[in-house]
Amino acid sequence: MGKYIIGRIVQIIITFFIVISIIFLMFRVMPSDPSSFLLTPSMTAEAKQTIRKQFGLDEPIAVQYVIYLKNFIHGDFGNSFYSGRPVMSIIMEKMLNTIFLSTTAVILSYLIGIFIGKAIAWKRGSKAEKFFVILGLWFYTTFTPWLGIMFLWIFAFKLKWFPLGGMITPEKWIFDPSLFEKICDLGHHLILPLITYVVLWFGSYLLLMRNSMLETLKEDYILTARAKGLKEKVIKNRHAARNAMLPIVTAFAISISFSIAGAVLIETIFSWPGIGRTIVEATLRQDYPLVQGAFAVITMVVLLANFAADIAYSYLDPRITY
Amino acid sequence: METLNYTLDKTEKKSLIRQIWDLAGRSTFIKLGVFIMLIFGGMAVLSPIWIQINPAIYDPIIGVDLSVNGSVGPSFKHPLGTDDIGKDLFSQLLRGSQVAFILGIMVSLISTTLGTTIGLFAGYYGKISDTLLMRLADIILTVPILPLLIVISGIFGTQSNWIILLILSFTFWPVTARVIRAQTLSLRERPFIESAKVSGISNTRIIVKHLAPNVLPIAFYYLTVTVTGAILVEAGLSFLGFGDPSNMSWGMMLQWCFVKGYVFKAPYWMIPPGLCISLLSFSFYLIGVGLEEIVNPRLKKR
Amino acid sequence: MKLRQFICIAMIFAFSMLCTILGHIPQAQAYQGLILPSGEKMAPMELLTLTPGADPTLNQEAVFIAEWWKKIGIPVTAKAMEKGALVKKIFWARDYDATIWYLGGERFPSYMQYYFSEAEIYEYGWNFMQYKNPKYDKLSSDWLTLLDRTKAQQSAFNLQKIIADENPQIPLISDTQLTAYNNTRWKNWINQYGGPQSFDSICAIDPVGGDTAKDILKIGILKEPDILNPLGTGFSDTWTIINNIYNGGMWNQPTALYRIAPGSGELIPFLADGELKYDNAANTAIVKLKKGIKWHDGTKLTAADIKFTIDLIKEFKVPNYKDCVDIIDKIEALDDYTLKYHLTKKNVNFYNKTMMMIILQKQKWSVIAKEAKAKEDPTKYISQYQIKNPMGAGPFKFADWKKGSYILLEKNSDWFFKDYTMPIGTGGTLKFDLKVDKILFKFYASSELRTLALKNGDIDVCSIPIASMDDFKADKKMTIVEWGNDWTDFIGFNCSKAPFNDPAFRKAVHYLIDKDFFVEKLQQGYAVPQHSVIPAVNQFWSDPKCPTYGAGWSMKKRIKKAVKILKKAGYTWESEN
Amino acid sequence: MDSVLEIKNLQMSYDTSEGPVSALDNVSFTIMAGEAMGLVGESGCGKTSLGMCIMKLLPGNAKITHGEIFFNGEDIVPKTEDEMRKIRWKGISMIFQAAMNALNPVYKVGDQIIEAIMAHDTIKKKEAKEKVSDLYKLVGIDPKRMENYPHEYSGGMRQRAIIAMALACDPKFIIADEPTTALDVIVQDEIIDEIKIIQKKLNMIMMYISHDISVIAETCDKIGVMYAGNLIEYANTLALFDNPLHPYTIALMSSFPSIEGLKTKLNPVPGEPPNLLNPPKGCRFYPRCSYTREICKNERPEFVEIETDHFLACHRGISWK
Repeated sequence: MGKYIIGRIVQIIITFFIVISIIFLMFRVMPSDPSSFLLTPSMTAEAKQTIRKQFGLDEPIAVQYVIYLKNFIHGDFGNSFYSGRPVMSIIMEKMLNTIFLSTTAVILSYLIGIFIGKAIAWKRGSKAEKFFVILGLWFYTTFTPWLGIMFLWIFAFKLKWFPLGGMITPEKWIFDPSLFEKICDLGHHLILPLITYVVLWFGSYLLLMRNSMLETLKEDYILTARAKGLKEKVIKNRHAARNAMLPIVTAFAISISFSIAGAVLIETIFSWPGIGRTIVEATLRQDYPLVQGAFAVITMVVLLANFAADIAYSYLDPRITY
Repeated sequence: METLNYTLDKTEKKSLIRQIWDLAGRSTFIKLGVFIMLIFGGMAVLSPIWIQINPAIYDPIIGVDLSVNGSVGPSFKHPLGTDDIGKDLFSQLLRGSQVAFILGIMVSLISTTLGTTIGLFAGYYGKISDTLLMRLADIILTVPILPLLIVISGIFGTQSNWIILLILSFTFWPVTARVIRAQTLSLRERPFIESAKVSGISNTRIIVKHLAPNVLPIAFYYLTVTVTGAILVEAGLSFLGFGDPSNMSWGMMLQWCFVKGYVFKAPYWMIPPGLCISLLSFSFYLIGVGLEEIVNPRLKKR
Repeated sequence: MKLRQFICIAMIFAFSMLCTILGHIPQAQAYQGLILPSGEKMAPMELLTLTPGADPTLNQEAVFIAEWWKKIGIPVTAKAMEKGALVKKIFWARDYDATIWYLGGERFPSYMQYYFSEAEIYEYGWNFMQYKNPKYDKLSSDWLTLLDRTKAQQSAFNLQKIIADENPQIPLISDTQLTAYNNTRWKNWINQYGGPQSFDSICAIDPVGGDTAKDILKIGILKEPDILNPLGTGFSDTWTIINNIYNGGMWNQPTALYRIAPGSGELIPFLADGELKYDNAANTAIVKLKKGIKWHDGTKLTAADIKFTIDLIKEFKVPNYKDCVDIIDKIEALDDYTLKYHLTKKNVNFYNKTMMMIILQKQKWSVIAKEAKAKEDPTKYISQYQIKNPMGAGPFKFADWKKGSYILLEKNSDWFFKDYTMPIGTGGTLKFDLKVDKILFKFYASSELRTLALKNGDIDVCSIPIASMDDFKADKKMTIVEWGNDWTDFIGFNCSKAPFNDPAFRKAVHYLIDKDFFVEKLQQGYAVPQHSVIPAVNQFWSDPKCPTYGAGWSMKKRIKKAVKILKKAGYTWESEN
Repeated sequence: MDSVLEIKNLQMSYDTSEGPVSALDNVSFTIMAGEAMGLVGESGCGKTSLGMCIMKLLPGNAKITHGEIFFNGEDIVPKTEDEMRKIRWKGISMIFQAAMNALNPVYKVGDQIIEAIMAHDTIKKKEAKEKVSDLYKLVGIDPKRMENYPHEYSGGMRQRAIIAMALACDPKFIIADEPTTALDVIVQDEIIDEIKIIQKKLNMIMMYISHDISVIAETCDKIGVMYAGNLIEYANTLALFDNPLHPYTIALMSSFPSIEGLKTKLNPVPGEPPNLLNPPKGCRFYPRCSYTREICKNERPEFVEIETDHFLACHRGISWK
């Protein structure tokens, strides 16, 4: 186990190093100039040069790369070109919002997907199965922003049940509300993006669970369980679902990390101040350090989630010993 | 996925494609998928014909109906209405169908071919080539696709569908490659490969003649599923403003609707492209799921 | 049977591919294959523009202009690029034929000098069009030293005439900015420079109804500022906020010691007390400060603060304000309320920029400056310094910033200019009532959501897209304010490259551009066609008599005229009919 | 002696996409108390399906179309799933074929047996545990191994554990479905002996399913021979070995080396079993039979008692009578 973990950590570090190096190189060869976004009329040529120098863009690429790596090891992602704030503090602030939304969404869609997936696999061949599979497929392949807009249109604009995006109602927060009110307000804003997320994602878990469950139901120990005269519920939950969950656990950890990356579209639609939106905005502003930092953090999250999934798997499946 | 045990006996008379077609005929999913796909195929074909009716008005890029003021709803002349400068939305939708088809199918063809080849070679030869290729696949799989594409698009400074096509192809292959490799690993130990090896057939020939036909059904499955991914990712990119501005894809239509401020005002502009994106990717995925149930015997009814 | 289906689908794909190619075949034009006077066939060129996401209007303009130019056989395609890439291509690499860009935003249009002077042709210089005209250079540098307003105006008109005749660039349109506000909550919005969200408007509005103290003015903005440091930021949305804290202070809200009246271009004293006294012989200026102006913490704003600000910017070479301080040799505080500027050269920038420059509090910033000096890169440190609690002398104090959601400003009850009347524009006056208790800036990810929020009453005021005009016009609760943008789009040519080095060619293609089409179709009437480099909204400096190049003409007439000009200049075509 | 299990004219078929597959047809036999019955036949002849029919553990697309299964005098065919659950394991239990997969890999083996006991008897977990520990001793495993997971067991131990599990609820009737196929010969012998001893000791009836007639001959009192879904011959072990009547039985016997080691020529049965999607109209063995007559082609032979306790389904046999 120890050896395996060390091996995996080394692997993670190498992968991470390669990814950030590629990202670094990509930005250096790009045909655009970040200082373009700080140009104001009436800026002298000298001033423009000063700005370029400020960002260290006048150094040769190799030197920039060494400095970049050195800073990286010290946990310093540099400062944003756009705002000058340390990248790390921006990312942490945004990441928290993203994790709050995506993780809740993934857990919810996971639970719903698994529950339905389990049920329809048990009722193999029924109309309900076909219906849910097609429904799950449909939402799984629905274009995210479009669905988000439709939901906003119906539930926020027409029915006015939910706010039109954002994370909080500023008016309420200005007058120092109680913690309960704060939570209610946050929850109110969370519901619509959350529903969109869940509707979009439960399908993938549903299909995964169904397939995994169907495979498990073909196993001999299910027959044993039935022969033992166990109750249907016990067979379904204790024997079939427990084993069918094994591959889904891996999927869960990975999808948490990917939901963070995939938050780009939902966050844009719902004005959610998260990391996805930050990446889009930072890319449009050519804010290298911020994009690099955000990308590095996301990659790290993905890698760690994969790692966690492997560890979790080994705990859930007694057959696996590293 | 390592449980995909679909190996075909060499002695079977029907060709592989023929078999899949025979089975496909019985799958509701595949039938529904093909039906939807044919509708969009028809739209793609209709596109140039529609433009030829009156190129000055119906060209999706430069045609402007001067008699229209602002964005108007559906009418006889404009079945879906026009956008804010008087361009016909229907012709844009038709053009979008072409873009989606060409992009989706090209991406899936390239990436699946790449993935299958890499998977076969990595699985068959093993050793260093296997380790290197699979590490590369791992790294690509680690990187979240949409943010990566946004960054790359930003880097290129200017987008064209060809660049998007290339990037998508090179980010989509690892999934296929992994599964094909796992399949190849198990096939490699089978007697018929052993005997082929013993009889002195060259490695390339073994891969092409003996291994490839056996992994083809899985490759077919990924071929259809990748189309879905490609269409959705391209649409997402275009919607965020990183698409090919010189053409009119569905994501682009939505983006124009968004930047011009018509999202909540003009449902005739906002709903069709999103629905088309979703439906077309849905159809390909349906076919994919239908195929999966055929090629993966563990999902078959007993 | 099944195989047949497969073949059917394959054939449909093949057919659709074929049709795609057919659908892209260009239409036959009357004039094909333009041949330059040198005898070469014109090489294919690109008209660069921004992506639709960055600027939909610029993008569409390029598409249509390319279409029109094709009509006389110019092999042109419109190509959209990301802003950063476009800047690098046109400003840095100068590797382009023609591009769409925009300029403006300055009350005093000093870009007339730096956009077109030969001195700016070096790499990274502003004159990316590489326009060379010694006569123009002489005239424009003289213009910058003219202190007499009438003479300066005449000189500016002459400059504009040269540009309009030579066409190194073609001005297109400048849009009308639309802002809507909720008239059930607010009234008496004035349309001041910078739009209704400007500092002037906020200081002068009245709430509807009685309880004014509780009123929060809610403004929707699109981009969250990342930094509230006036030395580091260059973004207009951030400035909307900073202006209210610091009394204004940058090119988009030029208000500090003086401000410029838009109609006459004259200086109106603001923080300064009375006229600026300029000594022509010694090249010095004396400015007096009003007494009793206080910072938010209650300390007095004195001449020492102004001297400190200028010294600080000079010392740290802060890029944003460099040209404000470059012309200052030395600044002296004669007493607490009197300043003496020693200038290095005669330059109207002293009037138009230095006097409008931000003022920082010495007490607060001397600490930051001290910290900065110890750093490796002081300029970077000071311009990226995170100010948690920005403090100025403006009408509003910084109160709260919830990252990702809002910024809250509170009224500064001790503001010096409260109930202050000041002349604006050509004759009118503006009363700074300051009845707003708090300003809440809410951030939205898209203008769609912001517009809906305005409709729903979540915010009181924001810019609205043209698409929503009809809705808002019909809505009795909303009042729309239109104000002309002081920016204009233009096509810049690479004047160092054939055929755009030929003024006749540039003139001919100018005739092909139907600016009215852009106004009517792209902007649905909410724009004005521009004929001069300086947008017409800048009344004092803009020349109303610039040639219009066929306003109101049909495309047929335009083509005829363009062909005539080109034929005269020796251009021919491979085929014409 | 009472009959514990009596099957009459059992017919079962699978619905497949190509049409119904007649997996069992015309199966009738009786097992008396204390008896061990062996079921032999080629793979795919319906032995396991028969076992599953008795447990009523058929997959969704399988259906008993005709016939009765009397267990302890009650017909279990019309019983509901809920009623069946009570009979399973307590009345009829089963030793599964693939020991590798018959145990759930994520639970401890002991717990899986306890689970079976707890499902039927209302006893405390502690008592159940003690019972399992006794069972472990009975089948010859160290009771400490209860706390291990299936993958930590060796193949033989796993099979023993499965036997222990089958015995957990003191069943009246055990179906042993090829319990030793996956094991090596020595372990196989041990297990078979074990089963034999336990069966006699606990005085259960047993149905031993195997394709290996020698194993069955060793273990069972009676032998049933199946071919293509039909029970074709059923008799006492000795009677059958002395006097095999059905041509298939004869062929089957000669295709196995004799236990006594007499060197006889092995005669494999030529041809392949029929496609049950479309079985031959007459005798299902007809295409491979070397004693065919016209009647075999068109008429299905009845399953009749030819001698005392010797049943046969063959026109040849009937005509002899």
